[in-house]
Amino acid sequence: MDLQIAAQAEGSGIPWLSLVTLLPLFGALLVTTVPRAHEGLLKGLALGWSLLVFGLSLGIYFNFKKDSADFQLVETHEWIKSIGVRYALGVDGISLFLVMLSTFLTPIILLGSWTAIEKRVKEFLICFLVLETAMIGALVSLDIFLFYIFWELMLIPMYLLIGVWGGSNRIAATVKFFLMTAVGSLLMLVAIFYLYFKRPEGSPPSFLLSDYIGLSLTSTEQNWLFAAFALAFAIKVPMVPFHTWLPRAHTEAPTAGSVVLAGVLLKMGTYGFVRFAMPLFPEAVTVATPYIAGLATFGIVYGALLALAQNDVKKLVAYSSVSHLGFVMLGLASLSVAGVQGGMLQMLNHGISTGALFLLVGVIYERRHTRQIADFGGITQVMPWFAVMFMVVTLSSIGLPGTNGFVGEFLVFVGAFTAKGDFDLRWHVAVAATGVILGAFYMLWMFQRVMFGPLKNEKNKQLKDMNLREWVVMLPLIAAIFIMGIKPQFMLERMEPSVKKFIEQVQTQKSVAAKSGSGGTGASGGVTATRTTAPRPTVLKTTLAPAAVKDDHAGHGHAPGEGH
Amino acid sequence: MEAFFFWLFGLGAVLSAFFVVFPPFPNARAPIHSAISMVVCFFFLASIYALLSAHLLAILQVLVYAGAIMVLFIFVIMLLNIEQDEKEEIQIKFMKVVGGALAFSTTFGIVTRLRDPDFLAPISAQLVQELQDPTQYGNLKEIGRLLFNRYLLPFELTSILLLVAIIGAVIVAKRDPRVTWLPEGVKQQTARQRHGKTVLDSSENAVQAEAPTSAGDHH
Amino acid sequence: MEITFQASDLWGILPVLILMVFASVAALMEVFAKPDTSRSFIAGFSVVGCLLALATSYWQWKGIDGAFQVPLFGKMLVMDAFSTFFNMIFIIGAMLASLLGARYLREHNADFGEYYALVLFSAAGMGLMVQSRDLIVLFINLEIMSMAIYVLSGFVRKNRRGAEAALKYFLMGSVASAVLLYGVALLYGGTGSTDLVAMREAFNADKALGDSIIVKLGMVFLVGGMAFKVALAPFHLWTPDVYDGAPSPVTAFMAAGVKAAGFAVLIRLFTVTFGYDALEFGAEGKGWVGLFYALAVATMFAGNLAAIPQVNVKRMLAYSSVAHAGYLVVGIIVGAFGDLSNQETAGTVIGGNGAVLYYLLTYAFSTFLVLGAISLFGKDGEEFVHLSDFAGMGFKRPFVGLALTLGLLSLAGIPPMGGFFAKFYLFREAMSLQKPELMWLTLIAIVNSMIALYYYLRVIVFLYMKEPTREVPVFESKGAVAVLCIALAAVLVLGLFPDTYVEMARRSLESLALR
Amino acid sequence: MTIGLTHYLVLAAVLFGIGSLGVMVRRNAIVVFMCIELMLNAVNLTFIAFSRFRGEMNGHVIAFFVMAVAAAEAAVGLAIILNLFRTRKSLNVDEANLMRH
Repeated sequence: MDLQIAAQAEGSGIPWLSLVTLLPLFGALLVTTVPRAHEGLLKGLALGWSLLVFGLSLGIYFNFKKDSADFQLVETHEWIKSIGVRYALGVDGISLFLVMLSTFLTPIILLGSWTAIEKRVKEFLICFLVLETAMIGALVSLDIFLFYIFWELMLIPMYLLIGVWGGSNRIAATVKFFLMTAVGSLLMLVAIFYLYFKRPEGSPPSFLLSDYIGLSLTSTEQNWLFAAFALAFAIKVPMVPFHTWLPRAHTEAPTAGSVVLAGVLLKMGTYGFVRFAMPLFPEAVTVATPYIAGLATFGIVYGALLALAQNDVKKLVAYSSVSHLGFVMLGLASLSVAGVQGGMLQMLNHGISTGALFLLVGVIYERRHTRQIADFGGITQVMPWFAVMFMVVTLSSIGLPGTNGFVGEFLVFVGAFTAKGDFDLRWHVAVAATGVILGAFYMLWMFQRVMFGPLKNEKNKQLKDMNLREWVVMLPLIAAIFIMGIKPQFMLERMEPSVKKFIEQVQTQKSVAAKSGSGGTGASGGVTATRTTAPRPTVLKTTLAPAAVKDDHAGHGHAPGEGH
Repeated sequence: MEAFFFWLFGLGAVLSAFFVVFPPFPNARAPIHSAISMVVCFFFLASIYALLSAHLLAILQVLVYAGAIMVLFIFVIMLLNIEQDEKEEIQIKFMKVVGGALAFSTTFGIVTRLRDPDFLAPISAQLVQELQDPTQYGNLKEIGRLLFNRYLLPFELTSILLLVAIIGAVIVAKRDPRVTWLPEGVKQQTARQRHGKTVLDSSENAVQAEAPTSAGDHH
Repeated sequence: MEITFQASDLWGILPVLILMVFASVAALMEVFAKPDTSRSFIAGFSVVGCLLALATSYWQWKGIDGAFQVPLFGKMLVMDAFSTFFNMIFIIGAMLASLLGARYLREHNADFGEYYALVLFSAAGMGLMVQSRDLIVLFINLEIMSMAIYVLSGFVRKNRRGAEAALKYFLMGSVASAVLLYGVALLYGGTGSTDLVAMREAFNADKALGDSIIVKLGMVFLVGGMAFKVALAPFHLWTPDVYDGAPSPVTAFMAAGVKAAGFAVLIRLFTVTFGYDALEFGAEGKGWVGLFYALAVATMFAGNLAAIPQVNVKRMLAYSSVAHAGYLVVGIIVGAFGDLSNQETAGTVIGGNGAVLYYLLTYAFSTFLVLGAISLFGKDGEEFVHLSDFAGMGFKRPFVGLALTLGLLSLAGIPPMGGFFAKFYLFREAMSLQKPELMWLTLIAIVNSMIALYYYLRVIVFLYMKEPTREVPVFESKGAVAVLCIALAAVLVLGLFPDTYVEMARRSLESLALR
Repeated sequence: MTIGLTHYLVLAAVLFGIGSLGVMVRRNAIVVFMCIELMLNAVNLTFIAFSRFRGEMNGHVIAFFVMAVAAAEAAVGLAIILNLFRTRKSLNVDEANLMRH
């Protein structure tokens, strides 16, 4: 099956993906050579290096062909022959923007924590650059083994980031973070082993993802394996019963850690669902959809309610993450083009807006060394520009039309509402909508308490507004918020083919399973599919994402046919 | 005849072995009593070897075991002048009971299996009751022949083993002027003196001597 | 009777001979050296000896045809790829232990050249032990190895814990020897020989013999004795005291070398000799699988659960080494489901035991990485190995901290360290047969790896996330830095480019097939 | 009544058992060591008995080696015991709990 990949291994000759993946690691090595005393040089070097990586990642973007659903810029090399591991990298519409997000956020974070990190700067920079390699590597790996290595590699620098540069309870938080995620991934490892030996007899050893899609597995096997994969990813997302590590990790982490955690690391979980868990076990997805959608919806409301109760700004933002990622999972569970695209977009949005929120919280924390809402009030009077920024980001997080948040949430709702799967998600949409309202409420309430009202606290009176560095940090994020909010097509059109392919993988194989008579679930899926064609998203068609809707439409046409 | 001697020596061996573990006099549990029982046991075993026509080994048993090894033991016991430093009568510890029970039951299990007639059934065809040529069995010449042909390599290796043992024994037991086994306070003092001495003696240890750390501050 | 000793046989044990010669000369050097001077030159001499032996070993490795054994000294020893592979591990272990020792011994006022002699003798004993084809030769070599290690573990006489460790290890080890020997005696009674191949032939000729109580009993005692040496539960109780009390370089050498040697012997015994199908276990596999299964499960849990509450890092590592022995047994169990002389199932034996070999290789380097770093913490006969002694060391001594961290991560099995690939490969082999009992075993092993994460992480927490509470003497040592560099490079290479070494491990096992 | 192999084996097993019992129960290092020697002697008896009833002498040679090993063990072991006694003035194995503080 690797022929499929090998056939595409043409290309410009520049190994863009390897460059972008491995350069940060070399940057880390470079940083080790600089003496500790030259702090400015260290920071400058790391920042410059990460900007270089971002520049190179633009190369990925421009070399990406938007009409293709396949993996692009593919590089494959033999690596560990004895068990068939390959060094296989590639991007498609699903991973492209997540890679971009990682490279985009890294320099911003480095600049953002320019002064916040006072001790052990060198180690911090090394950790961060290693983390960047791990994140990008996990996103572009097409080989499960390679993915697993990057996936685990992500843990170590993050563990240190929280544990060394974090707050007072950092150790408990970071240990919990590490143990929970590592336990999940070990279960995934078991499942990977199992899959490995389920490949057809006599096929050469391989860990290529493409060799694993469409394996013939019994329903029970699918369910168990899906559970193992899903658990690993659900912990990372985090979905609700497994979310306990997140608020603690967020509150204890330094600003940089929070931003990268919210911005990229959490997306690894949702990305894992899209790339691995769901395409590998389509039949199990049918079984699991109600649970995933249910947990996602519950997470949306639960996260929002908890956020409402928080007195600590950072904790509030952390719980809002739980809520936002619920939207992503709901979108994915809908298995409709609009829903999945919305989910994908929501991942990016969350990365940008929540990242920006954490940075802003960091800005004020650096000045006041507190994050308690009660300690603030009337900040607009001393820090007007800061307040403006905060407002924009808050609105984006709420999902005001015109900002990025809106597009994602809306697509998720449309997708979930019109989902033609075996399972009706309309009630979930209704409940999730309350989550949006709650979200608006807690964010604005927090904003009001922090920014407006009388300037009571003496300590707040001397606060300085944002300095040049902070402006430079925030402006790209603000720009991204508006660009993504007003003109999301450039993303949607690149995602679309891959998303369609993803849905096809999940749906067709499901129907194959249904045809082969492996159970009533698949057959009933066909019936449900015909039933849920009714509501047509006319609004969306004209305003937002024509491509998505067109496809949705086409999908409906197909659905009844698949049932038979 | 053989039976009589077997039972005589066998019971003697078992009894004396038992006395090694539990010396017969409750107030005399010093190792020396165990050692004496041990020597007796070795003599009984030597007699049993003789019953088995292992004449050379019977002699070696007396010479090496009862002679050399046990003398070494007794020598060490006398050298250390160990008194009854065990209060075993009172200290019946849980682990001891468990360990004793374990050892007992294992032995019991093995003995039952050994007495099972099936035990030797698979090899019964290969066993001989009467030796074909009793004069050629178990004597020095035959063993020497084996030792320097088939078993030459292990024989050589034994020399290496003894060399290692000698080096080991020397390094462990030699009284090193630099190391003292005196009470804590005295030890610290000597340590300090030694540091002073090191500075004078060798320049390369100077760094070490400059940072005076007392040996016992950890405890 | 013809003379079975030929001069050409010496070529087969050349690396071991080199070690022995260098060991003897090292002992002599100590005798003739000027008193009160540094003995570092003996360390250098010993390293040269190891390098020479390593080169010879490698030369032998190159010359050996994969599936070929050379009987030596009238079939008392063999030389094959298997023994050569292990020889290389032992020699590297001895080399690293010598490098670590030089400065360590000076800091702890025990700078005697005998250390190097004993290390080399012990490595030679290990090498010959793996080369043994006869149980009695094996036993004598085991004693050479053990005797040297007993002494080494009490080498720093200023350290009272060292003296106790030596005594405990000596007593326990001697009991183990006696138990093992009793097993040998019973097997000798059953088969009339102590030669491994002759024993196997006896079993093959008479199935009833292979199934008889006398042989099983002998085997149980043999396994019991070896289980002591490699610290399998419930015979592991000596491990924490000995690992903790022994000087760190010796602990590393013990964990890397003795364990490898023990497992090598187990593999040779059980693939060559006990390859017959006796008791049924899960419809397939050899009779002794059940025994090993119980040992593996007990060992994994005993090691990992006991390691959790430890605040002494060396004790923790001791328990973790028990746990690692448990994982290793999994590989031997996998091997039990095949038969080397059978074309179809030989792959299983090679796979399972090959994974063990690979694991041992990475484990050796990981331990040296961890204990090499730990050995720097201490002075004057006392090692500072409490968890709190490591607080803040990650920043105070960045390289030592990094080495310690990466070593622990490797032991924990986190990619991209060698420990990860070793575990991965082992579990892959276990899963490959798709037998429920093996899958459960793998699952148990993975659950245990999760438990282990906790206590490995805790050291890293102290290294990087806590502030030091007291002054801990840490000395500088070029030798130790060299060891850490070598081990670090090896662990990374074993984790990222394992192919060559996996192939080596497999080739080693193939050589067990013929006789 | 003829004395067969079984008798000797049982005798050896009993001696081995007494030796291991001593190892488990006694706490004086020297006595424990003596018990180990007892175990080795039981093994020797087994070797010699098997050897006698198989009508060959390999077992004798092995017993000879075991003696040599025992001698080596005695040298090292007693040195270790001596050393420990000089450091601690006691030979009780249970008191070796310095390491657990």
